[in-house]
Amino acid sequence: MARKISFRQAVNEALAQEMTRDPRVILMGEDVAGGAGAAGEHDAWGGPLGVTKGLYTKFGPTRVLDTPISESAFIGAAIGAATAGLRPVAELMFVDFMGVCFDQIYNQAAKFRYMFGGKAVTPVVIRCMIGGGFRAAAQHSQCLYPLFTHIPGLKCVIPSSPYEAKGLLIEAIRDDDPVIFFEHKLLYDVEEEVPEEAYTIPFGEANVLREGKDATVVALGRMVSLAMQAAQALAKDGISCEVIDPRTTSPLDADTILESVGTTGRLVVVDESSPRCNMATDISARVAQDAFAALRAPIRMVTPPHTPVPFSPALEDLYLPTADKIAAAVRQVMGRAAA
Amino acid sequence: MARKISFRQAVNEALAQEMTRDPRVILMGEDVAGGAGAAGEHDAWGGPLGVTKGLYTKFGPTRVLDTPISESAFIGAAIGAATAGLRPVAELMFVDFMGVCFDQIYNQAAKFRYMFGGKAVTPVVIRCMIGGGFRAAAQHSQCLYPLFTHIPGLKCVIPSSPYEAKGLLIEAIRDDDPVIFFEHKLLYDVEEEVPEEAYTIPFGEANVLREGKDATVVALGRMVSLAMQAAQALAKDGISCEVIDPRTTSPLDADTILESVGTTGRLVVVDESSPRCNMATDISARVAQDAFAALRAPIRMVTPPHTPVPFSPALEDLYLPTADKIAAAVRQVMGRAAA
Amino acid sequence: MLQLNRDELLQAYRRMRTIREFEERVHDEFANGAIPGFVHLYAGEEASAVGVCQQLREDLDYIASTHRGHGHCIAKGCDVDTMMLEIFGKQGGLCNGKGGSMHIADLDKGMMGANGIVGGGPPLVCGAALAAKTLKTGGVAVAFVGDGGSNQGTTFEAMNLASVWKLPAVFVFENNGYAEATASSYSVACGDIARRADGFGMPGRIVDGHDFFAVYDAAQEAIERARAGDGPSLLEFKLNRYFGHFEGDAQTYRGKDEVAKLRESKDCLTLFRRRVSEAGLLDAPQMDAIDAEIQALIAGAVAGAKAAPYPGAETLLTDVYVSY
Amino acid sequence: MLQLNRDELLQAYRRMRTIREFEERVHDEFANGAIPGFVHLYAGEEASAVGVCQQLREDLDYIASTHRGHGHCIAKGCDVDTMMLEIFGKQGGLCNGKGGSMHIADLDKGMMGANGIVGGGPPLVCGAALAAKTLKTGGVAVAFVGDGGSNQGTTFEAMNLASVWKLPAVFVFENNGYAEATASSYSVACGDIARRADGFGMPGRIVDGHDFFAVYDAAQEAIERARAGDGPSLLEFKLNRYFGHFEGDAQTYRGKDEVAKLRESKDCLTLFRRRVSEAGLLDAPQMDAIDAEIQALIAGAVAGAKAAPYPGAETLLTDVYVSY
Ligand SMILES: Cc1ncc(C[n+]2csc(CCOP(=O)(O)OP(=O)(O)O)c2C)c(N)n1
Ligand SMILES: Cc1ncc(C[n+]2csc(CCOP(=O)(O)OP(=O)(O)O)c2C)c(N)n1
Ligand SMILES: [Mg+2]
Ligand SMILES: [Mg+2]
Repeated sequence: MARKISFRQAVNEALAQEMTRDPRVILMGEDVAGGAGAAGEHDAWGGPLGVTKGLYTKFGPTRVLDTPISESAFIGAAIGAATAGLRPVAELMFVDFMGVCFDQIYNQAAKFRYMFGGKAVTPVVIRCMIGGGFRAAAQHSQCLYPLFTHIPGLKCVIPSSPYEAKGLLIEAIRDDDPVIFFEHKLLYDVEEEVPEEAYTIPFGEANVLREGKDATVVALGRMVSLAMQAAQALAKDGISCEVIDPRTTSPLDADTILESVGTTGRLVVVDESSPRCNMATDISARVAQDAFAALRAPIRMVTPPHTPVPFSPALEDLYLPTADKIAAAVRQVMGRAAA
Repeated sequence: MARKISFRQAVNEALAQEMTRDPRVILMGEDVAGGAGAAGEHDAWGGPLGVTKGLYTKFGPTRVLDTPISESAFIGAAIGAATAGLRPVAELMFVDFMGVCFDQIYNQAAKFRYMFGGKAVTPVVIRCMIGGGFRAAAQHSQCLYPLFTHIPGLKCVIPSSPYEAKGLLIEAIRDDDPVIFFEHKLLYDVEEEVPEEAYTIPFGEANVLREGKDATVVALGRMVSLAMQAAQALAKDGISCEVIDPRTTSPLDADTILESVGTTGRLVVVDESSPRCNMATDISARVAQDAFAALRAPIRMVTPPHTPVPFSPALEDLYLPTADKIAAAVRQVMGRAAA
Repeated sequence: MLQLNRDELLQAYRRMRTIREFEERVHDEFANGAIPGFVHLYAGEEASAVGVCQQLREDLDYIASTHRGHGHCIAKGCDVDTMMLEIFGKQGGLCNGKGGSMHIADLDKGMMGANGIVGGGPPLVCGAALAAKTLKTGGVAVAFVGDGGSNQGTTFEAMNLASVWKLPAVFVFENNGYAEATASSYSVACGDIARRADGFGMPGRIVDGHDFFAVYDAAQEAIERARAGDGPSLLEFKLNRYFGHFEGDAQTYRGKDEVAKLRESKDCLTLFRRRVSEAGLLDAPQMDAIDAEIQALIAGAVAGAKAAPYPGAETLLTDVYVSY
Repeated sequence: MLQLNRDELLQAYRRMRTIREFEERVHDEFANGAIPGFVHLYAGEEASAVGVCQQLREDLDYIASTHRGHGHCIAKGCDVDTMMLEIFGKQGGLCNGKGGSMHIADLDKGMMGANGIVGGGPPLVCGAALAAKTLKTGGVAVAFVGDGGSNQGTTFEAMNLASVWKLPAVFVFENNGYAEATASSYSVACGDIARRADGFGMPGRIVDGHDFFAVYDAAQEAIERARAGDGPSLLEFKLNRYFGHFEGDAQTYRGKDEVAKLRESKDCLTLFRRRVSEAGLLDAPQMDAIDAEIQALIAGAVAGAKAAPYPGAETLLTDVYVSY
């Protein structure tokens, strides 16, 4: 049965259902319960934004483990435990913190299987928050998924809605490879209909949210809803957009994008991450290589500028992509001046 | 006066000349001297491949500092010292080790100036080795410069020859921003004519090594000489390549590339880094956005496959781009079957 | 206590009071919705920042702070008006609105920044100390770290490096009992952080962090040791924070009335007042006058911040590199 | 010594000799140009790997190794033929030629891999220990770390985490005096690594790492403690490496005749032979026979590796993910 729940609840529910199904699934991270060793309530936090709240009460201290602020140790422990029979879900909190533990992710987890000649299985999920708009400034607002997507051996998942979050997270937990799961912090309060029962959304299958014939708009994470807004606005001007959410950047469902561009002949890629070597370039380049013949206009990338994320709300609003900027880019590839 | 010296000597000479010129330039890293606390020779190593050998003897222990294996601490110390009046050159050894200290680079050094409203100056250079072909396997053969290029606030330099290495390293040391300097380990023994006196090569100015009218080949680091080999081979078939070495990926001299494609109408990008979200995609996407009208054929990217770097020589040889693969890509964009 | 003259005592009191008042007002303004983002308040811990920084020179000595950085800023001499502008994200802020609370910094005052990364500061402090040593400035550098930050690899590494290089550095651990909602009794396996000093070849001391004078004395010893070229020290201050981890934290992990009791029995300002009064060094009216003065100062800072414009759009793209 | 029976003593000797012979032959073959890449040899340190691993179960207990991993592999029961194939980069190698010396691993034997990253192993060991604890397998996990690796933040963090979670883990520091060319007396600020144990809430011991029996006893205590659920321990073995940091290292940082003297006076195999002979537990001919047998074994492994083909081109693209 479907009922409306928030993105936050969807993540929580996915975790709870998988932990119930499989005793090898454990959770760890800083304050994923919250209150370890303290005088008051344990399970006080559920992470800084309350996403895992209640799971400690449900599953107890052997399944939900608070950690010291030692990301290398506990992310590495999740990885090591995955090679030794558990299926840990580790929370890195903000993706911005990857810099203190990246080695365990890209040199260890990502490479075990290859380096060991196919003999390792590392079913670990690393959850983290991404994105701007929270006025959280330069070290708590980054996306950084291009850095993970770059690394062979990792899978990268960017859910764009509550429904997507639940299905993709359950898939991630059941997947036998290391998966990085990027949750946009501005999506947590978004609600939509989500089935109560467990379900999975396969990796590497893009979601075509809207079919269209004039231009293909590929967007990730929170950008998907902005792309949909833009598409609606453009429809009023008679421009028909196909909106595609790749869901996973690694593996990437290039086929769906290439096919779409094959029809529309025009591509706009929307990516909230910094503009250099990001997913916008990745997808654009792929299309320029493999669907060139179909292209009827320059590809356009809608991204923030090449700057750190500013704190001031006035500046951050300018920094982030918006539906208007997306619509303007589509008009541009359509050869129409800004409306 | 120019004489032939190796890439290794060129780096050493650049360091020595800058350290002589400016007492604020110091060197630090694991075994950049080599032998600290040991019974035998100090200055025993000069790094694992002997690049800094002799500098300890020349400049003494206050200018050349061996460190414990604590990359976060000493890379961070170099960064902190840069904000406090020194101009440190820190050696990370293999770029593959960035995972244990990346935070200091991308969250601290790269962002200080922006976060602090323009009040910080962080003149630090981080040297590291990149690249495959050394049979050094998955954790000592990566390129990873796309990860640094992604980060606003960093400058990224990839010298392709001894001449380039000396001029770009001196520029890096004199630059007031954090600079990551990527040395391909297979280039160290390459020799060419290099002026004895100090000189600089500005950042963000691509080097056009060869002019041509049929196709533009952009290549980085060790790939530049392979691209030149390919261009020579292709010339015999009557295909005229323009070969461009961007020298720095951040800032990127997009203009030179766009102009060249404006003439040739065809682009091949050669990048030794893993294929997703890398420089090949970055440059290709830029061209597909800003020089689309000129493009007469699909862009082609020549990169390794999306796998970790294998150890076995047989596999590593297959993994790496070669002059043949580059030539084949050019033939492809020329619409000619493989010769 | 006896070593401080009247002016110094007044300055210490003034700075502690400034921090307290600053934080109480930021707390209110956050609750009002006037301040965006993540804000971590320092109220309750004032004796640490002031007891240490009062012995540092603005022009020579460096500190690196944490996410909980307002107090360290004020103690190191930063201007409260521009600080408040920064926290509001306004033009003319200490970082022109680009950093905010978590990245507030003032290199001109030797304040290397609050830090959004737990454990981000200690390596940087090694660098500032190395610069002082190499350039023979006579300066020292102090890392402020939390109990939670004491478990970060960067912190451990920095302590070892500081010892190996015999740097003029001090590692101050502000153990306020919690990292977010996690008790330090859980996360610091050895109990007292100071027990780690020996493993990094430096002396370590545990100090009552509510007691300005105890902090002052311990810091003096460590700073003098550093200045003399004898290497780094570790100080662990046991103290408490009065507000939540960040603004908005419901603090259900804390014991019932925990904070109320602390405010009552473990207030560094109350303790300071009592001590200097009993010793006849300062009298209450003097200090009350400072309180009033500071209240007006901070009220002015808040009013100024509220009235100020946001930074101009053109600043979005500046300060990325030295050239633009 | 008395607690080991004859078979166990023979096994210990056999494994130590296997490591020594393996490494001496790899040294030669590297010099001949038959082995590519970076190769770090374990000769001289055999008592550590074997003294510890002899008390571990292949099917249950885990170890994580370092770049200097051949000895740990052999001690944990890996097959020397497939190891040699791996080091030569040949088909059928333990990792099918994809890992090489620096990534040699055998999860089926609980060997989590050599590691190209100094400090890469300790966090992984926390994970294996956590799995054992959570799944109640009764297993333990051992991290081998060098003196250089003792200064890596990941190592410190892992020790603290292991204590916080009371994991069945042991941290073995193989202090061979050098990290590359840097002496541990320089890089470990506190002198002995074991002095750090207290700061992580665990017991620590210093042991003569050339003495198999001392290693065995210390490891037994730590492993039993771990298995009993009493948490992690730290062991520091003082020992020496006979070859350079990696093959090709000229070792000018070492004292004159340093290695020759060590081979003479600090050879764990010689020591072992003397001890068991003096105690009348094994006699020289028995051990000589093992030596001869092992020599043949390793010669066969080398010959096999030389003759073997390289992995097929199709394997370049496999083993990236479980699905391909
Ligand atoms: C590397 C990193 N991990 C986690 C966080 C999230 N975080 C911010 S503050 C904090 C707690 C810090 O506790 P402590 O060091 O004791 O400082 P306090 O807040 O008590 O002043 C955490 C976990 C972070 N900012 N950086
Ligand atoms: C993170 C990281 N930093 C540096 C290196 C380069 N490196 C490889 S081995 C080594 C020395 C290790 O010394 P130690 O831990 O004492 O082990 P030993 O070689 O003596 O066995 C160094 C610096 C590395 N592989 N990884
Ligand atoms: Mg705290
Ligand atoms: Mg060593």
